[in-house]
Amino acid sequence: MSSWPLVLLVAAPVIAGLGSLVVQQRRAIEVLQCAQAGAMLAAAALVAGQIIAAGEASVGGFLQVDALSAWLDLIIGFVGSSGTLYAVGYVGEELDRAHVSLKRYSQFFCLFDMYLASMLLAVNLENIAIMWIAIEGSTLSAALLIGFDRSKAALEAGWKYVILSSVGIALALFGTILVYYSSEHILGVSNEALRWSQLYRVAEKLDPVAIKVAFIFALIGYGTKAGVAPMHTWLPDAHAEAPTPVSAMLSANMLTVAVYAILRFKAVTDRSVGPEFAGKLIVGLALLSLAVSAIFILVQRDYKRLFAYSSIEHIGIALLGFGIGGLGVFAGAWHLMNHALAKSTAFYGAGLVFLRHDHKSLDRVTGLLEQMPVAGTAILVAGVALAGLPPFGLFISEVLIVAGSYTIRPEVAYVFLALLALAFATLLYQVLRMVLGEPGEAGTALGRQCRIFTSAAVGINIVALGTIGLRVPPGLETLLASILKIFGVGMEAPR
Amino acid sequence: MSLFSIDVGSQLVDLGSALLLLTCFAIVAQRRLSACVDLFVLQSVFLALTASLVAFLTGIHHIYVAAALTIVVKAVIIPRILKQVIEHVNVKRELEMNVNVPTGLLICGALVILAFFITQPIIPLGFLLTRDSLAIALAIVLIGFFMMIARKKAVTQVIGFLVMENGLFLGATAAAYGMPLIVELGVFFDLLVGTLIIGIYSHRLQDAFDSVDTSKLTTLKE
Amino acid sequence: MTVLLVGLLAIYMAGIILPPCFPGRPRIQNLVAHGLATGAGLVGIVLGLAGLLVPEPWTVSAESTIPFLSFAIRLDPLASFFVLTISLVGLAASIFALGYVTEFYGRSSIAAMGSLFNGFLLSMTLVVMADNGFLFLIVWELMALLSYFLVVTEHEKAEVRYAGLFYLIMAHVGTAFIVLTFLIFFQEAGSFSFEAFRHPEQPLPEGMRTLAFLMALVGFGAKAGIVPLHVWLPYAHPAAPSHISALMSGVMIKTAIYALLRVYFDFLGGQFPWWWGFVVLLVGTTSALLGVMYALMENDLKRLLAFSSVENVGIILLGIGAGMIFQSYGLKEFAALGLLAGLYHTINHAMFKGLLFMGAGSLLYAAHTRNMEEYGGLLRRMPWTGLFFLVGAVSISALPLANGFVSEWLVFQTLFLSLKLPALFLKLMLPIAAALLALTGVLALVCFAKAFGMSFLALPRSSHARHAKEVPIAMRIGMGFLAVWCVGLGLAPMIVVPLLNRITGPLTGVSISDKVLALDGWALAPVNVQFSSISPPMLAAMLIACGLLGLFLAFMFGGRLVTRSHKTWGCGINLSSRTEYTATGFVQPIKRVFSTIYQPTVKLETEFLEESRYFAKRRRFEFHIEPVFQKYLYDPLVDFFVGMADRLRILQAGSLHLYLAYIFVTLVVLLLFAV
Amino acid sequence: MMLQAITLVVAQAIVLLAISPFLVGLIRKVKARFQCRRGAGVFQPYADLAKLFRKQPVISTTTSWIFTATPYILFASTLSAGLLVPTFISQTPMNFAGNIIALVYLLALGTFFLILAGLDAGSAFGGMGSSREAIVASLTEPAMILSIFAIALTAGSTNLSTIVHKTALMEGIVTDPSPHLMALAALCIVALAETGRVPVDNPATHLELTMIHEAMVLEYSGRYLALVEWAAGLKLAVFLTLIANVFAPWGIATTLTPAAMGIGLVTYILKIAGLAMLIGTLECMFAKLRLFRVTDLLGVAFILALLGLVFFYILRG
Repeated sequence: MSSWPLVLLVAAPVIAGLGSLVVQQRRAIEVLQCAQAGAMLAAAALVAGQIIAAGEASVGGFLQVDALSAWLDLIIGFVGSSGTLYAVGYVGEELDRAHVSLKRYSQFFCLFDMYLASMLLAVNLENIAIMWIAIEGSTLSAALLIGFDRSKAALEAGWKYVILSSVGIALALFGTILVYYSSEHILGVSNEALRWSQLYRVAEKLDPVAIKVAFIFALIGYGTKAGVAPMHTWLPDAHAEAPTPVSAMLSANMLTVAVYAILRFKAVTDRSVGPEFAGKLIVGLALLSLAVSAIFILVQRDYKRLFAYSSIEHIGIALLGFGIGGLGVFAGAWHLMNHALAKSTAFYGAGLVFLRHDHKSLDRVTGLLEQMPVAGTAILVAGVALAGLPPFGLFISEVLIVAGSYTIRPEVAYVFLALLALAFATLLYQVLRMVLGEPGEAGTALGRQCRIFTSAAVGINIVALGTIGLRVPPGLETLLASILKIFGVGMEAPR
Repeated sequence: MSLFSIDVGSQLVDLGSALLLLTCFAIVAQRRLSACVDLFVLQSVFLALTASLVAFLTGIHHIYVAAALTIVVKAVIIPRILKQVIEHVNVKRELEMNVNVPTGLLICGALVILAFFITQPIIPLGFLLTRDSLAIALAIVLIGFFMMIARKKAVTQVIGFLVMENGLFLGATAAAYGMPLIVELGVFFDLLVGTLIIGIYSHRLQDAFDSVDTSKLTTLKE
Repeated sequence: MTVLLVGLLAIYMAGIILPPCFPGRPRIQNLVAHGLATGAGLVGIVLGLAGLLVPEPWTVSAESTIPFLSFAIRLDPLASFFVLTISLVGLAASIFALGYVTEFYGRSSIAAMGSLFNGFLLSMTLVVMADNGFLFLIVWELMALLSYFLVVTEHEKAEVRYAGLFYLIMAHVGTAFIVLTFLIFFQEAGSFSFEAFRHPEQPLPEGMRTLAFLMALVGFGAKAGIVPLHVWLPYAHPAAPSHISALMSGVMIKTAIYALLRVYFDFLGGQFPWWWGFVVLLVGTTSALLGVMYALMENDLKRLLAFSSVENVGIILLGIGAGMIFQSYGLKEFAALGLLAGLYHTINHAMFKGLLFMGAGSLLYAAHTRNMEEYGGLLRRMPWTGLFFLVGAVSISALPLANGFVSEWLVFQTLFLSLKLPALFLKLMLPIAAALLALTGVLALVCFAKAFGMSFLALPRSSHARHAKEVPIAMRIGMGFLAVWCVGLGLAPMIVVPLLNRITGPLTGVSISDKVLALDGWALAPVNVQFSSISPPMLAAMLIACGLLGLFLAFMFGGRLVTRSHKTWGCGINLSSRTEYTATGFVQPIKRVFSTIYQPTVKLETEFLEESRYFAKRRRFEFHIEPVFQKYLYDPLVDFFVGMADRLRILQAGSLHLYLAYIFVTLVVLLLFAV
Repeated sequence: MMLQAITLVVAQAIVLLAISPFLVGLIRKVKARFQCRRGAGVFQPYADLAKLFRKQPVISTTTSWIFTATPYILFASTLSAGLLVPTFISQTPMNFAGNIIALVYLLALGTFFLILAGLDAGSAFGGMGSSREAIVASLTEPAMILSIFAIALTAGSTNLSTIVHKTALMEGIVTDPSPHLMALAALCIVALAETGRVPVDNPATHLELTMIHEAMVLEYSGRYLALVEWAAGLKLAVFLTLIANVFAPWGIATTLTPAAMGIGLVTYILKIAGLAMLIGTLECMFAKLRLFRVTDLLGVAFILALLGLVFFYILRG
C-alpha cells in the first residue's frame, strides 16, 4: 500500500501556496494553482481508491485514513479543486480591475491553499488533539481570508468570526482534554490515549459521565464552527463578506469538516454511553437550525446571506441524519457530499453576479437566466437541488432521513417535514425571483479569462451533481457501507 | 518524591489552582485595563508554577517544557502584544461593562459552583495528586467565557479568551498530567498566531472605526 | 410489452435530448420535439391497451444503489388505463403543439419547451407505472418541477411567475403529505415497494389506516385541486402555454385520482368504514359545486376552464366516494359501478378538457387575448375551431350523444342506488348529493353556453376578434382528434365498459360488465336493468330521426321559400357589439342569486357633464367576487409566517456579546440538564 | 315484434305532435274565458303553425349556423324526450333507451342550444332571455331530480315506463300518499317553470321586463319559429304527460290489446286536457313573479321534494 497519494493530498496545497507566495507572478501562479487543483483531485481520488480497495491507509501512524476520512477527502478534494479554478477566475478578475494588487493576489492564494491544506490535514489525522490543532489552523487562515478585502463590513465579519470560533474551538479543546483525561487511565499517559482507533476500542471502559460532558463541549465547540444554531450567528456575516471563492469553501468544506469532528466524538460517545444521548442532542440542535434558517431565508435581502442560511439548514439536515442513526448515517454522509457540490455551485453563481453588479441586494437582481446564463443556470440548478427536488441527491437523502426519523420518532418526522416545506418555499421564492423575469440593471461585463475559469468550475460541479443525483457509484457505495460500520450500523437495507 | 508525601503535594497543586481561580476573580473585579493585563501575567506565572510542580511530583518531564513555554508565551510575548495594542489604540483606562462588578462576581461564584457540580462524578477517577484542579480548570474556562460577554472592549475580550486558554492549560497539565509534547507545542503555536491575528484585527478595527468598542460593531444584522 | 416500454422511454428520452442539439433552429426543434412526442403518444396508446388486455399485471424492475429505491415498473389495468389516457391527450397535445408553438418563435426557447414537454409526459407516464414508493415520489416531484418550468415559459410576466411559484409550493406541500402517507405503510412494510405496501407482515392498526386515508386525501387532493386546496389551479393552468394547460388540466390532475384509487383500494384493500367514503363524497360535492360556480363568473376563458377542472374532479370523486360507501357495506357490485363511473368520467374529462384548452389556445393564437369580452363572432372566422369547441362544450355540459353524458349518468345512477343502503343518513345524503350534482350539471351547461356564446356567436367585440383567422392545420387536427374521441366515448360505452371493468374487477372483486351492458350491449344499466337504463345509440337514432322529421316538416310545408337575411332589429338603434349582452351581464342573475357564496363587491363610477348632472359623460362599472379561500385561509397563513420572521430578526441583532451569550447559555443549559 | 315496436313509437310521436298545439290552444281558451273573452278556437295553434311554415323566414345577418340549426335540434330533443314518457300505453318500446335522467338531459340539450341561439342574434333581448332562462333552468333542475327520485323510490326504478307500469298494476303502490303528494307538488312547480308558464314566465307577453322564453326566440320567423313553437308545445305536453301518468296512471293500457289501447288513449287525452285547463286556471289566478322571487318558489319545490324523500324513508322505516 503506497502512501504517497495521501502525502501528496496534504502536501500539494502547501507547496502550491508557498510557491505562489514566492513567485509573485500572475501566469505562474495561475499555472501553479491549476496544477494544484489537478493534483489535489487526483490524490483525493487515489486515496479514496485505496480505501475502497484496502479499507484503511496510514502514514507512520500520524496520517490515518478510514472510510469517513476518505469521504471527506473526496468532498474537499473535489470542491477544493473546482474552487481553486473558480478563485483563479474570480480573483484574477479583481486583479484586472485593480481591486487587488499582485502582492495581495499571491497572498490570497497562499492563504487559500493553506486553508485547504489545514482542512485536508484535519480529516486525515489519527490524533484528536492534533486534529484540533489543524482545525484551529483552518479557523485562523479563514479569519484572514474573510477580512481579505478590508471593507468595514469585512472587518466586522472577520472579527466576529475569529472571536466566536476561537471560543468555540477552545470549548472543543476542553472536550478533547476531558476525553484524554478519562482515556489515559486505560491507555496510559501517551499519544495512544488520543488515537481514534484506540478510543473506539476501549470506549466501553471509559467513564460515561466524563464522555458525556466531553461530547457536550465538543458538540458546542465544533458546532460553532459547523454553524449549528444557536452557535451559527457568525456564519451569515462571514459568508456574505468573504470573497466569494472563500464563501464557497467555508460552506462546502469547513462546515463539513466541523461536522466530521463532531461525528468522530459521536462515534466514541455512542460506543461508550449508547447512541441515544448524542442522538437526542444532535437532533434537537439540528431541528433548531432548520427552523432558524427557514425563517431567516424568508426575510433575506442579500443573496449571499441567503445561501449562507441555506447552509445552516443543510448542515442541520445532515446532522439530523447522523443523529437518528441507522440509514440516517448513510443519508447524512450523502447529504454532506451533495450539499457541498450544490452550495459551492450556488456561491459560484452568486460570486459572478456580485462581480457584475457589485452589490448583494436580492431585490435588485432579476432575469439572471437571460443576463448571465452561466450564473443563472448555476443558481437555478443549485437552488432546485438545495430545495430538495429530484433529480438531485439531496432529495434522496432527505426522504431517507424522514423515513428513518419516522420509524424512530414520528413527531420528529412531522416537524422535519414541516420545516423542510417552509425552507423549500422560502428558498425557491428568493432564488426564482433572481433567475426569472426581465434583466434589471446592466452592470459591468466580466473579462474573458474570468468567464472561462468560472464556467469551467460551475460546469464541473453541475456535471458531478447530476451524475450522482439518483445513483450511488459503486465505489462510493462501499465507502458508505464502511462509514455505516463506524457508527455500528450494517448496510442491511431492504431494496 | 522523597521530599513530599503525596497528599502534601496534592495540597500544593490545589493551592496553585486556587490561586489561579483567585486571580480570575481579581481580573473580573478589576476596572483598569493595564492592571487586567498584569493580573493575567500573574495568573500565567501561577499556572507555570503549578505545572512545573506537577511535573516535579509526577516526574513527567515534558511538562517542564510546557511550563517554560507558558512563561515565555503568556507572561512575556502576549502581554507585550497586548500592551502595544493598548498603546496604539489608546483605549480609555476605564472599562465599560455590560454587567457591573458585584453582579459579575456573583455570577462567577455561581459558575464555580456549577463547575464543581458537573465535575463531581468525574473527579474520583482523577489522579490522587490533582484532586480538584479539573473543577477549577472548568471554572476558569467558564469565567473567562463570561468575561468575554461582560466586557465591551476588544482587548478585554482578548484577555477573557486568554484566561479561558489558561483554564484549558490547567486542565491539560494539572488534571490530565499534560498532553503529549507535540500537542502542547501545537496548542501554543496556534494560541500565539491567534493572538497575533486578533491583534491585527483590533489594529484594523481601530483604523476603520476609530474605536475598538466591539459593542458598536452591529452593522451586519438581519 | 418490454419492447413497447423500452420504445416509449427511448422516444421520450430522445425527445428530451435531441431538441437542444439544433441551436437557433426553432422550426427543426419544434418538429423534432413534438414529432417524437407524437410517436411516443402512439406507442403509449398501444402500451396502455396492451396493459389493459393482458390477464396478469406485467412487472419489470431494476435495482438501484440507493437503499429502498428500486426502479420497479408495474402495469396492471389501473395503471394501463391512465397510461392510455395520458398518451391519448399527449398525442393530441403534441400534434396541436406543432402549430401552436410557432407563436413562441423568437420569444422563448423552443428547445427548452420541447424537452420539458417530453420530460413532463414521461414523468406523468412513470408516475402511474411506478411500483415503488420512493420511485413514485421522485417522478411525482419531477412531474411537478417540469410542469412548473413549463408554466413559467413566459416568465417575463410577473403574474406568471406568481402563478408558478404558488403552484410549486402547493405541489410540494402536497408531496409532504404524500411522503407521510407512504411512511405509514413503510413503517409496517419495512420497505417502499408497493408490493410490500399491499401485503404488509401485519395489518396496519386502525388509527394508522385512518391517518393514511386523510394524509392521502390532502396530499393527492392538493394536486387534484379539491376545494379548498384548489386555489393554485386557476393561476397555474392558465399561465402555461395552452397545450401544456391541456395536459395539466386533462391528465396531470388525474394522476392524483390514480394515486387515491391506488392507496384506498389497492394498498388499503378496499377495507374501510363508511365515513371515509362519505368524506370523499362531501369533498367531491363541494369541489364540483364551488368549482363550477367560480368558473361561471370568470371572463378569462382559460381560468374558466381551470375552475371547471375543479368541478370535474369533484364529479369523479362523487363517483369514487359513492363507490367507497357501497364497498364499506359490502355492496361490491354497486361499489364497482361507482368506480367505473368515476373512471369513465376521468377519461372523458381528459378528452374534452384537453379539447377545450386547445380551443382556448386557438382563440388565444388567433385573437391574442384570453378575455371573452373581446371575442365574439368567431364562429364565422374560425369554423373548425368553433365546431370542435362546441363539441367540447356539449360534452362537458353532459348533454346527450357526447361522452360527458354517459359518465355523469352513471354517477347519478350510483347515487340513486343509495336506496339499497342500510343507513338512513346515507339514504338521504346521496340523493341530496345527486340533486347538487344536477345543479352542478346545469350550471356547467350555463357556464359553457356563456363560454361558447360569448366567444363564437354574435358580433365581434374587439378588433382582435374582427381580424381573427382560422388556426393552422396541425392545431385543428389535434383538436379534431379529441373531438372524435368525445363523441366516440359517448356513443360506444359497450366498448369502454368492458375495459373499465378490467380495472374495477380486481379493485372490488366483482365483474359487472355483463350486468352494466344490458340487452346485449345496446343498453347501459346500473347493474340491474330494471332500475334504469339508457341506450346512447338508440338515443342518437331517435334524435336523428326526429331531427329529420323536423326538416321534413319544414320543407314539406314551405321548402321552396328561400330565407331572407336582414340585420337584427335593435329597437331602432344600429346593432353594434356595444348593444350585445356581455359575459358579465349574462351571469349577473346567477351572481345575484348565489351572492352569499360570491360575496360580490360592485363599484360604479359616474362622470357627469359639466353642464348638467342629468347627463353622464362616462360610467365605469366593475365588480369582483371574493376569492374566499385565499382571503381567509392562505393570505393569513403567509402573513403569519412573514410577520413571525420579521419579529424574529431581533435574534440576529449583530451584537457580538449577544452571540457569545447564546453559546454560553446553550453550554450551561446542556451541562445542567443533558448530563 | 320489431315492427310493432316501431309502429308504437311512431304512434306515440304522432299523438304527442298532434296533441301539443291543442293543449296550448286549450289553455289560451280557458284564460280567455276567465277574462270574459270568447278567445280564439282551441285549434287556432294548428292554423298558426301552418301559417308560420308557409311564411318566408328572415334570418339576422349577424347569426351563424347555430341559429338555423337550433330549431331542428330543439324540436328533435323535445320529441325524443317525449318518446321516453309513456303516454297511452304503459310500456313504451323506448323504455330501455333512457330513464328520467336521460329525459332531463335531452330537454337540457334543447335549452342549451336555445340559449346559444338567443345570444347569436346579438340583440340585447336575446341575451337577456338567455341569461334569465339560464338562472331558471339551473334552479329547476335539482328540485326536478329530487322529486323524480322520490317517486322512483316507490317503484324501485327510474325508468318512466317501469314506474308507470308498476303503479298502474298497483304493484309497489304507496300505502301512504304523503311522499307522493309532496313530490307531485314539487314536480308541478318544476313543470310550470320548465314550460315557461305563469308565475315564472308569461308566454303571452312581449314586454322585455317579463319575458324569458319569448325573448330568446324573438329573432325567429317562418318555419324556424314554427318548429320552436311546436317544440314548446311538445315540452308542455311531455311534462303534463309525466305528471298525469306518474301520479294517476288510471286507465293507461298495460296490455297491447286494441281495446285497452283505445281506453288508454281516451283517458290520456282527458287527463292532460284536464291538466291543461288547470294550468289555464292557475295562470288567471296568479300574477307573474319577479325574476328574483322565482328562486323562492323553486326553493319551495326543492324542499317539498326533499321532504317527500324523508317521509318515504321514515314511513317505510
